[in-house]
Amino acid sequence: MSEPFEPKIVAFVCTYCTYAGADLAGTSRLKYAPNVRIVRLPCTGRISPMFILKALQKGADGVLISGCHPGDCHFTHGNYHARRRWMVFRALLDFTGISPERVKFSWISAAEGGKFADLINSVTEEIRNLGPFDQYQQLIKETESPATL
Amino acid sequence: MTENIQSTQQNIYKPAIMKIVGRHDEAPGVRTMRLEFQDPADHEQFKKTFRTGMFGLYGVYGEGESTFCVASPETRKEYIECTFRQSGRVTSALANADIGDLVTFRGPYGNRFPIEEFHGKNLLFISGGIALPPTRSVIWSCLDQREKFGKVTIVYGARTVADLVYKHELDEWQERADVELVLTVDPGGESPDWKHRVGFVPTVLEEAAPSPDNCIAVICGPPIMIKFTLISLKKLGFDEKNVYTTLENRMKCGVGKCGRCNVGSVYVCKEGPVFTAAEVSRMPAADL
Amino acid sequence: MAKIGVFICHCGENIAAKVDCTKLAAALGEHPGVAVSVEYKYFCSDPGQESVKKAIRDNNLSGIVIAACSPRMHEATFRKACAEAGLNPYLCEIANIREQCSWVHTDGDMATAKAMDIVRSMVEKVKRNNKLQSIEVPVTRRALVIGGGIAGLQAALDIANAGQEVVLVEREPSLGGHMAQLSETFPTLDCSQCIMTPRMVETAQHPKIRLLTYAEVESVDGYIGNFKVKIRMKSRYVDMNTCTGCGDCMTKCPAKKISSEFDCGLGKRTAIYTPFAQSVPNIPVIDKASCIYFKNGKCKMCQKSCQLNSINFEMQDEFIDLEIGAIVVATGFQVQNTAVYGEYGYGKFPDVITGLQFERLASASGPTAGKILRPSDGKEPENVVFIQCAGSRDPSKGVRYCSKICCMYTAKHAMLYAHKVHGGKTHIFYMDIRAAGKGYDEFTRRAIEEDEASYVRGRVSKVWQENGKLMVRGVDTLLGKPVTVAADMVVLATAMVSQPNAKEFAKTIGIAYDEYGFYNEAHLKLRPVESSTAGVFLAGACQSPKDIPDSVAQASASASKVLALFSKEKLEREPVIAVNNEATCAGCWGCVLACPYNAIEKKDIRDRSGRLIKQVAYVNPGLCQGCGTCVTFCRSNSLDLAGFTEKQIFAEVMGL
Amino acid sequence: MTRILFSDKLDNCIAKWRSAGLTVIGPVQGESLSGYAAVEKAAGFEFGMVLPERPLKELFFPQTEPMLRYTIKKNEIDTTDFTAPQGKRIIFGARACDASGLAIDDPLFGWDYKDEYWFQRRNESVIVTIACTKADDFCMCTSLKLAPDSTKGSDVLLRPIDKNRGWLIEELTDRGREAFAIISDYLQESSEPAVPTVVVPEKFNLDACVTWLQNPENFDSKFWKEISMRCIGCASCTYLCPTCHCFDIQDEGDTYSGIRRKNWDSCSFALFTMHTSGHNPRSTQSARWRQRIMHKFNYFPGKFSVNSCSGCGRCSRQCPVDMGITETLQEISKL
Amino acid sequence: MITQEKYRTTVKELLASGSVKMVIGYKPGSTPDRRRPLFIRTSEEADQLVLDSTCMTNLSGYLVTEGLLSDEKRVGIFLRPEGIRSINILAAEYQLNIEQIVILGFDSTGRDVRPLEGRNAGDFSGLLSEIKEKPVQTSKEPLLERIEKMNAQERFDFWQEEFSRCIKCYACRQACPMCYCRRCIVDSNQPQWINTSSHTLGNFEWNIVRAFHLSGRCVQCGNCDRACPVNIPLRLINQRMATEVLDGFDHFAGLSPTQEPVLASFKKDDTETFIL
Repeated sequence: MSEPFEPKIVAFVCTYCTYAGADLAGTSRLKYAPNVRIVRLPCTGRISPMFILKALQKGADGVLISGCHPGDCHFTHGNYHARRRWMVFRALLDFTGISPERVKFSWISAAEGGKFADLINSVTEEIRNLGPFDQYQQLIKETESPATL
Repeated sequence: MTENIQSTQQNIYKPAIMKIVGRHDEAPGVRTMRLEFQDPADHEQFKKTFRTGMFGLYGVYGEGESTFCVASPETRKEYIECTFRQSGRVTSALANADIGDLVTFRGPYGNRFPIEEFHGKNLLFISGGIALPPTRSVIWSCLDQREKFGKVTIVYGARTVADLVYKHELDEWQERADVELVLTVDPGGESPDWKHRVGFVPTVLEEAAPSPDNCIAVICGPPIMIKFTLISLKKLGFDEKNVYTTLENRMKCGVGKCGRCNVGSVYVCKEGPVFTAAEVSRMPAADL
Repeated sequence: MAKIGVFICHCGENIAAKVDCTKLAAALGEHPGVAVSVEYKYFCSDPGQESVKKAIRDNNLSGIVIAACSPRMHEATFRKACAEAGLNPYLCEIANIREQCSWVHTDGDMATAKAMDIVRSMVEKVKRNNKLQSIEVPVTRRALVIGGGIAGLQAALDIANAGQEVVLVEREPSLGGHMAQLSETFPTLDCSQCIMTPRMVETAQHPKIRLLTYAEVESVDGYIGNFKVKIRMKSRYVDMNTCTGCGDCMTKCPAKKISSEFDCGLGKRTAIYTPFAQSVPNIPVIDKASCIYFKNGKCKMCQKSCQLNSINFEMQDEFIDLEIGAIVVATGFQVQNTAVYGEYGYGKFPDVITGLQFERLASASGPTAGKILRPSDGKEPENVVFIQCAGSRDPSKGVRYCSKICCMYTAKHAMLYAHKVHGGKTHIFYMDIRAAGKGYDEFTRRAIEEDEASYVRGRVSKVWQENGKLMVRGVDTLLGKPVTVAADMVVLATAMVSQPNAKEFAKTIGIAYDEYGFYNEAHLKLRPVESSTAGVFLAGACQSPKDIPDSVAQASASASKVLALFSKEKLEREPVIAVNNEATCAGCWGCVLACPYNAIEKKDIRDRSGRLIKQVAYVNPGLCQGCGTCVTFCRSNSLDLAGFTEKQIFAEVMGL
Repeated sequence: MTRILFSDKLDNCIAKWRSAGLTVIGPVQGESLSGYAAVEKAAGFEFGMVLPERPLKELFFPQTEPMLRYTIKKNEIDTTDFTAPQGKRIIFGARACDASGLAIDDPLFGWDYKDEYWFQRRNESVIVTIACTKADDFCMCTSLKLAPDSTKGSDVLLRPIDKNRGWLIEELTDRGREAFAIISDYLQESSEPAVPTVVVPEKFNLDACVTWLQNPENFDSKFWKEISMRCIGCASCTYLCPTCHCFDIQDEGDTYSGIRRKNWDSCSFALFTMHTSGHNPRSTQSARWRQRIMHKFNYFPGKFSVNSCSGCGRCSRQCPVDMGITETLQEISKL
Repeated sequence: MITQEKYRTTVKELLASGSVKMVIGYKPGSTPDRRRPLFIRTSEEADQLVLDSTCMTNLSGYLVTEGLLSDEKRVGIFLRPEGIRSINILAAEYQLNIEQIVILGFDSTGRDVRPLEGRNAGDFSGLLSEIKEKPVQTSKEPLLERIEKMNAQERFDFWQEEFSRCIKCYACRQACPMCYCRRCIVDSNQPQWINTSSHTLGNFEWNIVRAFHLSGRCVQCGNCDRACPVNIPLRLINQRMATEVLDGFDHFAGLSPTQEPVLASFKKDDTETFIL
């Protein structure tokens, strides 16, 4: 075997919980895999399914979406709305052949720096095991505009 | 048949790369940019083909291309000037571009104002709002060879004082003894220090009552203005054949293929954008 | 397509030890649209900030990216610096390469590569940032306090004493709320009315307070600083301007056997009445449902007796429109209807009463003038059983939560009974004794030790009548055996629940509520007195069960929030709000439902002749908090969120 | 005497053409859709259908096609061209209407500015048309003054002989003759007669329709509104049309590089002509349907002297609401 | 046949009494097995009305034609139960005033067509509840079952094969009564979220986003599926999503004209087993 496959993962997180949780992981000097690129949004309610599609188009092998635990939303119920959308969109992706293993959802609070680090590691590892998302890369290649992530 | 068509081996959809060398704001959301060719071959081609009235497709890669006229005159071909209102995707991207940035240009395309035929005649330019740029190209093309033409009258109006474009050039024309400039703004659009007329362009035009004798009229403006101005010109006794206007339609290819600008049997991008009022009156699909 | 400045901070060694900042700065310098790309040891330091400002001015930058610590640390710092350098502060973005990069990765190359992506995507975002202006909302300096109980009074007085106008709305004919019904209060056993009535009077006489009793909030529109409130003044049938409260009408009223709400059914009142003797205002109302004239068209005894001619049977409800800047909701609670506990016999046996009824019995101004007498025969009970958690902490029949005050008032009841009925015996069935509070545990100890309250740990399974006694069967879990107590009276410590109309009322004012109908605070810990809607604050038991000190404390806290809001003429808000493209909006109103803040309204689009063409969504900038939930819902992509626009995020992802 | 190509020799012919470097393309019945596609063996062809569902034009004017690749660097933009795929091909078994469609569009793609994406493919393709012996209710070539055995746009015309055993060969152009010279070994002389072509009844009087359309008064006729009332404004008629040629130019990619593409577009769409100001010269569906009919039978012939319709009937066949050119022109005939 | 005759009479009565200004129904199409939408404004036009089991098109999309209902006059429309659900959703999403719609309901089994009782949307709430509880079609379509048995890779390949045929003619969108947006998201170009090009990636993005936008709103009338000129089995995705929202949120699209949109509402105890 040559170099191990380094998956490319894009994460969409809310600023109040998960982004703060990621900051806490940092201030606690926890170590985790460097494969994830974070996009910060005000609330999980702002995370559109479109973002997931664009991350895939950009060449991501996996996508992670995370926000406040139910009841903790800074905007009272943005995450409840998000949860419904995710459930539906996830089922849709699953039905059209994008494995739920590549699109992960989680709740991480501002206090869960440890959970954040663990999650990044486990998600990275899982997607590493799945290997590159060749099928999607093939679609991108057909467009003549190859992914550059 | 197909055998006879020889390949020119040239991609008609490939634009020239232009550098922005100047820009300034004309009115809220309206900007003028001066562009220079990066490839001398592209510039040579432009110099050979450009005549006043033609348009181009200005583009930003990643966003697309947008059609507007070449606002600079055919007497000044060292650069291209264009004036546009920021409204859609491409114009927003163009508006974001700064001096030194690179954009694209495809053209010049379309037909032109036959200004040789205007020699020795009086000229009446009528324009409204953001549609002054095409008129401006003709105006300067004529003023740069002023001796060849008779009396020059410019009637220009906008919704409000702020919406008038090329303000510095309006001042210049105002100063010139050989140009008569009639400025107007729509009722309610005047500022406290506005010294010119107030009223819609067709009304002001009728008040100014230029003589139709030996006179060519050039109108550019929003469809509604053109519609009523044509009526006013008719009242003043202008012959439809001596009235020129431009049709601005949505375009994508600029070379008579994509079908978007098709008005009746006319592809505006190739057979326009300049038409005489006589031609326009035969095109019900122009939707004026 | 822009002139972006990239500033890469070493943060001492914090970033530079892992991320090759020099390489990063050089690479970003080659990025399209980047005019300046520099590194420095500490950009947050004064010289660091100065260098950023200088770079902005010298290069006429159109946006900057600070690659440094988390935006949660220094976003505000650098935005301020931008503003000082003449650049709109919202043209500044922070690339977090410390908390989320250098501190968490071990491999320097990988960390540098990640930092590169982070900064590049931020550059692409900032290229699409718009100049935003913070939103200024004018503030009407007039507060509305809803509810005239202790919480409402406290809030109203605090605000009024600070010199701001207050409108106090109470739906009952008199101020006072539940506290006016109480006998003596724990843990000091001072008389409730003695401390309550002076506050009521002070409120009524306060020059800054406009008191509207027998009135209800009909509708609330608008937003923080600018509410438009409609109040319904219910018709009293008594002219408030002329009535002096002499009480002749009440004496003459022939309908005398109406159960008194104030006395929890233990006393009687007339059809024209004041709830209690010390009512404020001391002006009666006619209870239309009980009034003989309204029922039969004959009587008018009160009108005849009134020398001031204050009775007017033709009176109609009136409406008052108010402009309000802030609202304090202090609508209080109700006691749970105990009828659900058939086994306790409430309603069946007259001597099974609620805690609140016991308060009326123990109150000097109550139906028994403070004597503890059984409702059935008026005899003094010799043996009283108290049942705690009669409704609370009972997911099956009652409510899941703890009502918080019952342990304390039951101990108080046992004490009051012991003081009033010498030799009387008390048994208290309880689950736990929750007496956390200043002087509270000492208080319950006193009940046990000095007043000999007999606490039995266990639940009561049944109450029945036998030989004129109420037999109470329960279990003593400490002894592990069933016990039966013969009592003369049983007092149920009923649960505190939200007002029956609490949910509808929450919708009227546009605030969030929980499953029980208690109003939700904006944040349980950090914003406990703000509601989910900006400019609406909570006080007292409408938020959750509370005792008097807690209610008062929250009321004062709300008042201080109101005063803070009123301290400026205008309110400044972050411009991160949703905006709608009216041309493309399809008017499906999904966003209206999705918005947690009721910030989206329907707006009519009319043509020049005034004909309605369509309705579109309009985001009220005063109410929108910028979560973006509506934006994601919008199928036609008409809504967008300033600061996190679709274009920006697209560029951020595609720029990775 | 005419030369004949027997079906059982087709495999040899295909092999021969392929070894001569030609891609062999023809009517293919896919799992859920028929169209023209490349085959390696004769068995891959399906000659039995009236007409493939997808038009031949897409082999010359694909639904999406890259034109340029751009890379944005600091102070520099690189543009590289895409050219149409090189390589000769033979379209074996085109329908006459599809072949005519190509000829109809040639002048459009060629006037003044030549669209190399079209002509590159045109110049490298040999069109071998098989005359129709079958038609369905929607076929209307005869109404357009064409025929099931029109030669327009074809390089070779084949006429089926009895029992699908083969085809009589009629070479029309040099390009066709060259292509058939490659397989001359497999051709036989024969005097067997061809199966008569199918009789396609005339559905409307084209001349009368054109006269009506050319009358400026009829531009604002209320007929347009009535006929298009049920039109839902999709593009299936235009996209399946063998002559519709409108397109869009779109950029796609990330923020650093991307592709400029030419994509099919349709006059049926409201946004097709919408100005950024919101003004739309063709703001109603009836104006758009009128444009489509006018363009095909009035404007286009006015410019290029040929109707922009070859009578394949796909527009009516596929319309979700059972509209189409046939119905419209039939109704106009009645006016 | 009897149903058709009765309904012709009903339509004439409705028009004659002035209680509707127009009835939207069906008439014969260009071939015997085809039906065309028909807009009946006169008694003569009513004679063209055809009602049989081949009247499949859900006509409700015509109700949101700009200007049709703006005069507040009533319009009659022939609808199958799915069509009634569509107009319920259109009403719930404020695209039409349900009071203006006179429903001429029908359904068919095999070749028999039968009328449905009622004229107003509310009259059908019982029927719709029944359909929710007891779906007429109990067995799954074999193709759907086949897809559900596939693994992710196989499903991906299956759908990419299907989507590769898409030509982005938007017939699915135009035929769909739920696609009433003034500007479709695919036409929203700042930014261009969905690639407009009809390469497979662009087609996949388009179809998946449309399916998402229809989740909880699709009534499986089949308009998109029938309209698709390249025969993509679009119904399967929408069916699958309908099952998802029914199982997940007990949401049966179009049950009543006041139903809350499933993706603009939530319950605190919505399932979240998939969330880490």
